[in-house]
Amino acid sequence: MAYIAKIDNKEFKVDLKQEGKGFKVYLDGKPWVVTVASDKGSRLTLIIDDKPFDVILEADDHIFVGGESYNVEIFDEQVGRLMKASAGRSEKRELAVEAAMPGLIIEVTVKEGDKVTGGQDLLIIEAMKMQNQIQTPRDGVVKTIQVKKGQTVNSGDILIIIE
Amino acid sequence: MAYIAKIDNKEFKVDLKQEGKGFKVYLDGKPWVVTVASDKGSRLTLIIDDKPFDVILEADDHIFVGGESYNVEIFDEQVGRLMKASAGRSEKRELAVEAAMPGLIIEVTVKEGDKVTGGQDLLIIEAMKMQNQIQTPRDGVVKTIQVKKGQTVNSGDILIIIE
Amino acid sequence: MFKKILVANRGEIAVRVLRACREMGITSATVYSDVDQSALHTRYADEVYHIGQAPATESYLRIDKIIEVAKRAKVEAIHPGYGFLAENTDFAEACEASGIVFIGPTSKAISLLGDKIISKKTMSDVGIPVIPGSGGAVADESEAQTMAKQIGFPVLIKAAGGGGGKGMRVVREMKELTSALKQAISEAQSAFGNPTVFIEKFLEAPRHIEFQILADNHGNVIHLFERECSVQRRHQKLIEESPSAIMTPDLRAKMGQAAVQAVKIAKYTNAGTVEFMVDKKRNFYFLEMNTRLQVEHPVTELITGIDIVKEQFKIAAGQRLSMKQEEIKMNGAAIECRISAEDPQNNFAPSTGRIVEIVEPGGPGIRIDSGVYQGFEVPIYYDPLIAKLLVWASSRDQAIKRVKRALKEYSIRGIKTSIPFHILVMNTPEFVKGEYDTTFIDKVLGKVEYKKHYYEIAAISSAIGQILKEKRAAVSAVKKEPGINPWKLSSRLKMMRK
Amino acid sequence: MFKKILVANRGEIAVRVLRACREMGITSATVYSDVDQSALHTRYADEVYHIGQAPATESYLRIDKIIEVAKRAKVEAIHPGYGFLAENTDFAEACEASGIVFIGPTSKAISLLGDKIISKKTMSDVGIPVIPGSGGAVADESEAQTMAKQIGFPVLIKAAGGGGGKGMRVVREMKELTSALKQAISEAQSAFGNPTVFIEKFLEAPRHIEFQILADNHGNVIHLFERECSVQRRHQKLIEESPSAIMTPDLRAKMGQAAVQAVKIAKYTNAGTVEFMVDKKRNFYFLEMNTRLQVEHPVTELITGIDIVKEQFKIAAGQRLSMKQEEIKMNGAAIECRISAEDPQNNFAPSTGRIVEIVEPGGPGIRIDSGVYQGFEVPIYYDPLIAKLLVWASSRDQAIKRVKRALKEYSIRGIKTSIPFHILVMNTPEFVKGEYDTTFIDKVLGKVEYKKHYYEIAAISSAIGQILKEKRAAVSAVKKEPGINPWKLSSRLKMMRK
Repeated sequence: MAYIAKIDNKEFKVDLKQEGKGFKVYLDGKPWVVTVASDKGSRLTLIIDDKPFDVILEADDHIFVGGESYNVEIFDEQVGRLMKASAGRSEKRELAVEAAMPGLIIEVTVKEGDKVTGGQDLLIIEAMKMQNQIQTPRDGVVKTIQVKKGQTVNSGDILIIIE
Repeated sequence: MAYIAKIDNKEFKVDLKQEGKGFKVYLDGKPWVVTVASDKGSRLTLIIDDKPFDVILEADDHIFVGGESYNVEIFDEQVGRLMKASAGRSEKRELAVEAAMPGLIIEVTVKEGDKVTGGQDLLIIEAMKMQNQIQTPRDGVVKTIQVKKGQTVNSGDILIIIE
Repeated sequence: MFKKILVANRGEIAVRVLRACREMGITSATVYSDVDQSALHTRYADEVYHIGQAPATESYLRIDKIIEVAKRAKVEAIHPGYGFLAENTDFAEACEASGIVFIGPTSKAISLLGDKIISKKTMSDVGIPVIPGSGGAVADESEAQTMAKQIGFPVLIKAAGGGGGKGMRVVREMKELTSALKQAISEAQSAFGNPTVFIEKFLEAPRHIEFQILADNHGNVIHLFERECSVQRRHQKLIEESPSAIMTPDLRAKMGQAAVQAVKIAKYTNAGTVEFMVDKKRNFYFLEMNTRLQVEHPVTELITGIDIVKEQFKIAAGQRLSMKQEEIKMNGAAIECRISAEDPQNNFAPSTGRIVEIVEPGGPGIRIDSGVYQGFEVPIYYDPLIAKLLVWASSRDQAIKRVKRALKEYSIRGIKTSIPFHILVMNTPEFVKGEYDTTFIDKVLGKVEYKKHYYEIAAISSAIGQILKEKRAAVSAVKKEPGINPWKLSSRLKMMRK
Repeated sequence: MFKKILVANRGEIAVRVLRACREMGITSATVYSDVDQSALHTRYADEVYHIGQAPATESYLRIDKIIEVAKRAKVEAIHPGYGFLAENTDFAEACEASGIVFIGPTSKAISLLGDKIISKKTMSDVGIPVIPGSGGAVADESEAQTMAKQIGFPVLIKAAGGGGGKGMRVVREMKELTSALKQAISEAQSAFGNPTVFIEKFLEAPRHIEFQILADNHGNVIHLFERECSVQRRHQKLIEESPSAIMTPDLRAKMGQAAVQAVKIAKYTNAGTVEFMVDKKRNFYFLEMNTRLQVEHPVTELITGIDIVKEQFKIAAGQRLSMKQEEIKMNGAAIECRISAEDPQNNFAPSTGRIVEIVEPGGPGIRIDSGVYQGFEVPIYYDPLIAKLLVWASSRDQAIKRVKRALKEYSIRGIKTSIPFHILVMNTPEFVKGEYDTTFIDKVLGKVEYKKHYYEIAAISSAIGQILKEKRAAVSAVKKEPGINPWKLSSRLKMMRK
């Protein structure tokens, strides 16, 4: 099998051949020997060129290796098909500002229709005794504000849509 | 609801009434107040008369409280029906001697048809560098021997049937 | 000794105090809010009492409810931990009024040391060095200007009523003074309900070094050496260690003596911490006194072998200190890393949620003080500190290597934690050499990037994961396929052959 | 110092040594058998090499394969841990022949001290007290009779070639001698391939006290005080502590001196342990020397602050000991509980299988050296020791209380462990008072029952569990019921009313 693995947007060609209980892997042509020491579905222990690695495959297309988290997209090389579900979102003209943390909305410092510039404060969320200013990553106009002062939000909730 | 709980063969009558988020419990008439602090199915944290207890309900009708394991049978008091599956085995004339541990059969010291007396050695299992002699708990005749020297067994495997 | 104690706190410090109760055979009670029904401290105590809703103002800060629980549970004493009501004069007074021992200083001592202007003057009067400054509240702009000129820029405007960086402004030029003064007064008012501010000399790049002290009710005071706490972010300590890399026996003796003197002059009792600033010329200045158990107290426990919480119990029960200053020996070196539910790679944004997995380090020289467990939901309402990694080794050099080893073993999944930050610090030459001060994070770590090391391994692993997934899918497809019972198939084949 | 080391072992001791490598910046390699593909030591090392099938004779005992791996991985030294090849003269020789440093004594020293008759004679010759006995192999029955008469009953027949209770018989009367001798010789032959036995005085209820020593290659020898190891079952140690409850400074000095002398006379180098028996009159006798790192070495690390594994590395690398005898200070008290995969409530029957959950104790004074993790399948092929709980406190009394607290926090589910046994011991007055000897388990604990404490709580909990289960079943039944959409239902009702 041959895959294209996009790791944090770096592309690798990974060619795998089963060999005994393990795999012979060519990574951009460079050979590696891999033993699958333990396979518990989302948890693997791999021995790669005699070095052990604990690997956790997280549901959201992240992979956890050596205490570090990587974003992964896997493509089947022959058909060019994306094997997992995360990609395919096209760039939209609208930008949804999401809560990076759960917390309490302390203040919304813009109103609908406001023009905003990249880096400008939009609102303040309090979590764990700390107030955090949430900014817009780019210029635009505040289209809708989906939260109000005093409301509790969860991580990932859409707060404000910038057009 | 009222149940009969048999805990390691001690019988308790447990009468439960929901009260707010918790329960009022009468154990053989004695009242207790219980709050369900956490309910994760097989794992509970209960606050019983202001004292916290972590409880683990294990699949095999065991309950784990305060680091100790108890055998449990629960009956619905009104219908007298056993709620779990573990009981109901009648005393059989045949006795299956089971492996108390996984291991390797080192030697079988009886043969089929042998008369045995309670406490007599039947076979030797080795596990973790230790040899363990397995004995018959009562008198009888060796009906069948289901293992042989050199064989690996798991905990709970039937080794020998005594008649 | 007390037979029953109430621990009026949550998280790792509540568990720490509950452990001491268990080891001393003292029955323990604790309190919990709605979201802490199955928190670790609630599971750990002998008795637990619900005191209200999740926000601390409805639970852990409710003096009335806590006193009520204390009476209901018939405890003899209350340990306040740190934070919440630990330095609250009203709470200490309420305990005193109810005949319950407050495990800490008297309300009078808390009150005296809680006001920065008064405490600074008290210390200055007996010759303990303090940072040059106004010596009292600054009434107006013109007084501020006179003071600033006298002291010399840069100066620091500080709130008298509290800390944590609130009501605090650095002023480097006269023209900045007016607006800074206004901001500081307004912040002080809203944060502490007290607009009083004062002015002092701003020390450039000082080190924050504190002394742990123990004082009994019979006038005996000892110190347990220093802790260096200069790794701070927004006045929040992140890493503490003892001994300090810059300490000399001579400086230690002088600062220790000043700390003991400060405690004696304030008639302070129980455990406490005297904080100093140390400038580049090794001049030290009294900063403030923390009238409670500190987060970082285990650092001192590791190098002295003294259990500070147990000593607090003994002192509160009226016992005399069992050791003299000259009997306290410093042994090896200790470092604490605060493990918080924050994402250091995203400006320390809070990260709450369910802890999916915890793997803690083990082996020689490791101590973990944790307030959470695998499966626990870290609530949004309280401090992000979830655990402390402490390391002891025979020397500072060995301790740093051990911290690195431990951090590599430490895995918390489900939430982001400060572990990557600590790995970064332990690999930063300035920290390793001990050449750092309170500007360390801004000046040194500001430029350092979090690097990733396993791109190739991640690529290989994800491809292997993919191929194993496809294999499993293939196997289960075969299993699920109905009617392909090999026995039936072979008989069908036979029939066809006829 | 070495740049790369091979750890030729598994389980907790392999992890212990690998941790030391990491802290010293040494690249580590290890070996693994089929069933240890995802064992903790295999996951921990920098490099890992497969050496064969699960039975130790096919893997961890294969000298040829281990030497081959050492050469392939280009390591400079091998640490053997304990057990397996740690005291194997052939292995030490094979290392020496291959130019690889064996981290331990020379093969010559292992050989000398491995033979109990020769080592006893060596010690006796320089005045170290040994148990009165035959002084050499017993040739036949009549010689045995003569010896037994001379020594006086009871006597002990022991195998020269090994330990662990094999080839060992207590004889209390002359008429038992003949059959006991036969049995011992036959057992010794089958266990060690060496039928040689000797006779010595059987000490009634002795204490087992050992001294940890360190000896460099330059003739410097120090001891790190004693460990009391009298809590034994079938000659297997279960609990060790330091200091010993019966130790006096005078006795410690004498025994320590004898231990150092024993090491010097045997030209022993690296870490080792001199084992003594101590009778009721506090007479001590040299028993044997363990020519390796002991399971219980962390007890000594906790009271001295010395990292014995790191010292082993330094000694093997040719460095001189960095400390003198008079600089070694004993600080506080330490206790070790061996956590094994055995069921103490069922005659210590082995209990293997998958570890469903591990919750380890934390907080002050706790050290866990574990060789397993949550989710690991404990294999049947090796020693049942899965982890060690170690506790340090300022005194023996405090340490026992801390052990009790820690054991209550410790939870391992999926397999049975020795934790309930340790709880029992810590609550046994004889142990608490320090009045115990090697007969402790048989004589004192033989009569003690494992009690259960929570029958009522278990009854209440199971009823609550049942009612919650029924509620969940009811809820999911409602969810699953098709067609009971409330909107539809209300429109149907409306239709019926018409």
